[in-house]
Formats: sequence, C-alpha cells, structure tokens
Amino acid sequence: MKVIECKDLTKAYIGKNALNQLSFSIEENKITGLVGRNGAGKTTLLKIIGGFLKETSGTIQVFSERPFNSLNVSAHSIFVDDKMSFPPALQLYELLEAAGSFYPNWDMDLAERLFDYFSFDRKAYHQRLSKGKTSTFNMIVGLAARCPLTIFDEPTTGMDAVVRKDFYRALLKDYLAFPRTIILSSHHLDEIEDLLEDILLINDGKKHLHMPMEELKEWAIGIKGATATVLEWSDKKELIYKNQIGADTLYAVVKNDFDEPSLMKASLAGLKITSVSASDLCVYLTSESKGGIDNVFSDR
Amino acid sequence: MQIAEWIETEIMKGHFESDQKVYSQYQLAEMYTINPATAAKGLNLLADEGILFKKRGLGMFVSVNAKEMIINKRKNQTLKRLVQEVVLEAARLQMSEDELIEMIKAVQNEEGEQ
Amino acid sequence: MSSIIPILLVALAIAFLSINKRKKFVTVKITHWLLFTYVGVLLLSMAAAPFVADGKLHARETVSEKEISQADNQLHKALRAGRIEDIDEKYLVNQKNFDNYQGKTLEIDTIYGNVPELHVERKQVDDGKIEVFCFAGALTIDTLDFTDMAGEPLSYVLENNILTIKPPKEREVKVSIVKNEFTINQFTGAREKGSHIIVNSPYLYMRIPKNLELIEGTEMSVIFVGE
Amino acid sequence: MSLVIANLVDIVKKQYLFKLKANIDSFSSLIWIQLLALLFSLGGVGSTLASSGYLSIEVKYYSADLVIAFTMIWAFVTAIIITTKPYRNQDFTYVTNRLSSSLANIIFLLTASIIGGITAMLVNNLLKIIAYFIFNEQLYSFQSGFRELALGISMTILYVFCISAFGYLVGTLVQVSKLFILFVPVLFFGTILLKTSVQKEPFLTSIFKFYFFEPSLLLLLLKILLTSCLFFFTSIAILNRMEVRR
Repeated sequence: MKVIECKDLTKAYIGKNALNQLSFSIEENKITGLVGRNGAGKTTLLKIIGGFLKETSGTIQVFSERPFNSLNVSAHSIFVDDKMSFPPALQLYELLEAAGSFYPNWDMDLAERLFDYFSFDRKAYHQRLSKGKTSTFNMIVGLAARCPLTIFDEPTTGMDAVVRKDFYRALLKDYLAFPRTIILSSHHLDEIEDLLEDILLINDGKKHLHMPMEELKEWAIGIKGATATVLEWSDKKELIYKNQIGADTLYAVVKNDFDEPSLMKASLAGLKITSVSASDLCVYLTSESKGGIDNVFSDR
Repeated sequence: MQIAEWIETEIMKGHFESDQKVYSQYQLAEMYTINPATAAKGLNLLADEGILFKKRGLGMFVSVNAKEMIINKRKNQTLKRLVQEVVLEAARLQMSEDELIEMIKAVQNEEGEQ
Repeated sequence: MSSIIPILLVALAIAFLSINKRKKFVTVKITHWLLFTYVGVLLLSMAAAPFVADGKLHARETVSEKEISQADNQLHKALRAGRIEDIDEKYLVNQKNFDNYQGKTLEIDTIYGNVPELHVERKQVDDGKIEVFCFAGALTIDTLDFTDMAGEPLSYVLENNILTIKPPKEREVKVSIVKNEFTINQFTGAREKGSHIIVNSPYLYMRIPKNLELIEGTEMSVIFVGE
Repeated sequence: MSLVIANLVDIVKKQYLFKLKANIDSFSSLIWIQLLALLFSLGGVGSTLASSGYLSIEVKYYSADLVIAFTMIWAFVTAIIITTKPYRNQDFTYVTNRLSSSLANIIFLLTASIIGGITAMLVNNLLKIIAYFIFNEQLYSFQSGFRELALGISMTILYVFCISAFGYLVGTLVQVSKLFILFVPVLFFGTILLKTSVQKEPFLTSIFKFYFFEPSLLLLLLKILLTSCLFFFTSIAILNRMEVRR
C-alpha cells in the first residue's frame, strides 16, 4: 500500500519553483531517505506532506487524502525538525504529556526512558534548551508518537556524534518493534545509509533517483587509472563524475552496467575499480557541473 | 555485502552447524543497526548461493555442505581476485615469478611459526 | 442572601475546573496561585462587602423620579387639605410648639430668599398655642434617597410677635456612590445622563389659635387651609 | 492499515485543554491589568458638584467600569496574540487542522471572556472594601440583587467575548498582511475624525451607540452574538487558506 503518492507536484514561491513536477510514491512501512543539496526542496516537500504548506499544482495524497487541512493526516503523521514550536509556558514533561493526549499511539514509557537516558530535566523549558538538546527532545517526541507516518527533517542538527548514533539506533530499534513509514532527510547520508531501505534523491525540486538503497550502492563504479585508458573504458557509458588527478591520472564515476568479465579485463588493463559510496554518489549526481568545485579554480 | 560475509565467517568458525537456524533479518538489523531489508538481501544472497536454505515460515537454515561451498567460493572468487592483484602489482614492480613465489613462501612460513 | 448564590456558583465552577485540571496539570505554576488567590480575594470581598455596612457602607433605597414627584404631589395635597396627620413622618423635619402665646397678632416675616409656601390652619379653639411644622421633600442623588442627610431646610424664631423664617446654616453633603457597572445600567434604565440630583423645596405649615390675627410679611404668601 | 478516523470534536477538545495550559500566563496579565484598573478607579471614576441654596452637594462615583474596559482591552490583545505565528505553529506541532485550531481558539477566548467577565464584575466589591478600609470613605451603593449581578456578569462576558472576536479578526488580517498593522489604527482614528455628510456624528460613535445604547437585552444579545459570529467566521475563512511554518 502506498502511503504517499505525488503526481506532478509543484510548489511555487514568488519567482521560483521550490518543487517542480515531482512525481513519486512511498510504500508503507519503509524507511526512506530524502536526500538533496541545500535548497533542493526537501523541506518544502516534507512540509507539504505534513500538511503545513499548500501545493501550487499537481496532486499529493497522504493516506489517500490531500494533506493540506486534513485532520486525519495530521493525526497520523508527525513532522520533526529543529524548529518545532512548543508553548513557552509548558515544561518539558508537560509537553510530552500534551503530545500523549494528541497522538493515539503515544508510548509514554518509551518517551520517559529516552527522556531520562538523555538526562533531561522534567521541569526545564523548551526554548532554553541548547541546539543539540532541542533536536534530541524533538526526536523523542517524534519517536514516542509512533505515528504511521513519521517525518524527520534534519533531525540531528546540533547533536554530537554520540547522540546521533544513539538516535539512529533508537530509531531502528523502535522501527523494528513498531514498523511504520519513516522519511528521514539528512545531510549525513553516510551516517544514515545503513538505516534506509529506499532513497529519494531530489535536485532542483525534481526527482533525480528513487530506488532501494542496496541498488544505489551498486549503481555506479569508480574507475581510476591512466587518463587515456579510463576515457577508453568509460566511453559510451553514462559519465557521472570525472576528476583529473595529476598529469595522467583520471578518476571517473560511471553508471555500472559492466559485467563481471569486463570488469576483470579492466583491472587487468591496469585500471583500479572501486565502488562508490552512496553519499559520494549523491554529491556527484547533484553537483552543478561534472567537475565539482575544482572547475571554479580550473581556468585561472 | 558485509552481512553475507559476516554470516559466512560465522559458519566457517563453526558458530552455526548445518541445519541450524541463522539470525533472522530483524535480529541482524538490530545487531548491526541496519535496515532489515538490507539484512534480508544478505540472507537471500546466501540462499541463492545455496549456503542457506529457507524453511517456509521458520526462517533461514544452514545447508549441509555450507562450509565446503563457502571454501570453494572463497577460493575461486575471493582468493583468485587477490592473487590476481598480487600478480598485477608484481608485474608493475617487475618482479620475476620466482621472486613472487619466494615471497609467498616466506609469508607462509612466518604465519606457520606464529 | 442574594449574594450567597453567585458565590456558590463561582466556587462550584472553580471546583469543577480544578478537578478537571488535577488530571492534566502536573505542576502548579505561579499563575495558578495568582489566579486562585485573586479569585479568592474577590470572593472574600464579595462576601464581606455587605457586612462592612456597620453604618458606613449603606445600600440605599432607590426611588424613581416618578415616585419622587408623586410623593411631592401627595405632600402638597395633604398640606392644602390640612391633613398633616396623613403625611409620612419622614417628611417632617422640624416641629416647634409655642405655648401661651399672648399676642393678638402674629407677623410673619422672612429673611430667607426663597420663600416657602406657608399653609396656615386656624384651630377651632383659642388655646394660645402656635404649632409650626416644616416639611421637606426628598433629596435624591441618582435615585438614591438621601433625604435624611439634607438637614433642616429652614429654621424660624418667634420674637416680639414676629415669626421670622430664617435660612438654615450652609450645609455640605458629600457622598461617595458605588455605581452599578454600565453593563447593568444599560438595561435597568439607569443609563447615565450625568448625575441626577433632586432637591425638593420645603413647606411650612402652622396651626394657630382661632382668633389670632396674622400679618403677612412683604414677601410672604399665606394659604389658609380649609377656607 | 486501518487508521482510526480523527474526530474533529475530539481534537478540538484536546486542543482546547492544551491551549488552556499553554496560555495560562495570559491570565496573570489579566490579573495585573484588572488590578491596575482598580488602582485607577480608586480615585473615583467621576464626580459632580451641585448646590441648591444652602445645600451644596458633592458626589464622588466609584464603579468597576474602568476594570471592564481594561478587561476588554486585555481580551482584544490576547485574541491578537493567539493569532500570531508562534502560537499557530504550536498548534501544528501536535494534531490539528486550521478549522480545529480556530475552534479551539474560539473556545479558549470564550473561557478567557468568562473568567475576565466574572472577575471584572467582582472587582466592584474589592473596590468597596479598599475604599472603606483604606480611605475610610462613607460609601453608598445601590441595592442590587442576584438578578442585576447575573445580568451584569453575563453582559460583561458577552462584550468581552465580542471584543476578543474583533481582536481575532484583526490578528488574522495582520497575519495575512503586515500592512494591516498600519491600516487598522488608521481606520480606527480615521473614523473618529471623519464626518460623513449623511451622518452628523462620526461613524465610530454610531457603532458605539449601536451596542452600548441598546436598551433591549434581547436585541443586544442578538447584535453581539451575530457580530462575534461574523468576526469569527471571517477569521476562520481567512485562516483556512493560510500556510504555517513557512
């Protein structure tokens, strides 16, 4: 069953399309990573899914309903980011209780355990928390709500490495116990890639890739070697990234449609074949030009 | 496929006997903090190779001759590739065949002493 | 009695709210204390307000303008008819008897600018007794009856066969009135058109012996009752 | 996957309770404002001097009118505040849609009006006590029974509620465009100064008379309730299209 279905989804701000004819669908009970550069439209997309923003054109269905102004979507989804707004008059523990009164699947026990683990003070106030603590608290709310659709937009902002790791582990453990649809957007793809089942890569408000994480890991390969040889091998292949190292060495990333014997031949020809990490690949796929930052400095 | 390799190693070490049930995808997911789909893919890879077999509704079990299959596979694929690289590197360094074999023997002796 | 009902109602409302709150509110905050204290003080003062009376905080009788003018008319009528026994005692502000009046004549004079109406009743007997009554209409401020504070509207002395009507001492009446709020006044007809003070003029009434000759002073107008 | 369909009434109820807790601090400002008004009222809200011959009469008036007026201002400001961005975003942190958010806001404002209205009317007694004990003044009051008090309280509540409805609309308009921050006061003071040729008196005066000079309880009830509904419906209609957390 599909939890989210978008068709030609467009969101226009003044003079600019944040989302442009975006079409995709997300299956139930999968963890999907939403990846893209800054300003690619990730947050806009997530806020439309959460019902905060109104689509300009196209259709979006969450739980088979248009999310904007849908009480149903709001009741069964939660949107977590570092800008979640809580009333300043309430203490942290009261905020948890309030969340408990709203969300039917709320697990107060889990919330309290996480609360104590991350050593929160029950009587503290949300707006006085540090950046990392804010994110941690919001994450607790997001996890304990157990919403059928849980959206994390850059959930780890400000968290230190240890807390980030704890969060990923908590997310996965709770997901295993209570499977649900989770969308996770993050800049740290290398950190979250193990968690993900699917990945949705958007660029300039358009869908670039949407595939299982496992496929993405084998989707491209890196070839490194003498420039001429590399060029010969990558000829007629879909070139994703190319980097000239030194005088006569070239590193190229191409779409992986080689078969096993031809790879063997390539390495016999002195080429170094490497796999490309998902996070690098996403950077290559969404970079403005094939040359990356080096192009800026190339013609000086 | 790290998961597949890890289970292979476990079988080689004798942690799993033949006909014994291996970890489920969910157990693996929790142990390694990975998505259960990823874990399932690793398990399925081994099932496709015949190292594991599925019992419907019960999970994955170690095949009777799993160890040999792993040994064969590693010999024919993993080890072969490693050797290939060694040979290639030796050629780049302009080592003779004898020199290379000497080197291999020396390493083997060192390992044996330990 | 009437003030107890709203107190009960408010108390009930607070009890209801606090029961509802007890489930949800884990922490009692300063605001809660503030609110409870405030409402408590208000309720206390509400309960206390009628009791601080003790002669000071009076709830006054209210009289409508119509009632005042009616009462004034009736007073006037009774005076003309000579039926002062019918007049409510509260309108009688001053009464003096002069016994053993020996003179044959009585001159009535005034050094009081506003000449009050003087009603004279001739008695059937010559008993040498002159009775003087002074009646005054109500003093009302915004329909509150302050007649009792108006004091004597005039005084008089009998000397050398002359009854002199004198103005009273200057008198200051200072009152502080707690008005009803506009949300009440809007419907009770007491919509404020500024303050409304009514001071009704005083009347004099005399009983004189049968054969006493009355000499009217220059500015006096005497009305003989029953003639 | 079977999802329990969210019930509007249920959500509004939860949200209302949540708002009551979240906005509890607005009630402390109510108390301070009423105490301030009480302080101003202690000097008397009006006085009259009259003399008739020998009698000179000085009347000093006390009433809680000022307290009610201040409570109205409080309700107006409170209504504006809860339409502002942070407050709307708070709603959307938990379960809501725009309709439920507005409905909960309206019920909250009604609660605020009830509390404000009752306390404002009761301040009258506090005024008496303070004037009696501290200023040692001889006070006279009208004999008013439960009927008058109940009438006064309910009318105060209704007035305060109506003002809060107006505040909610103004706040909503400001959310649509910040220009209204400029526009509303201009409109307000403009109508005071502006005299149309048809009407002799300023527009605002006729509005004032329309409500405050209505002697019929039933008619006023109708006027106030209709006005409040109109304000709220307009606000809901506007807010229903608004995006949050942009």
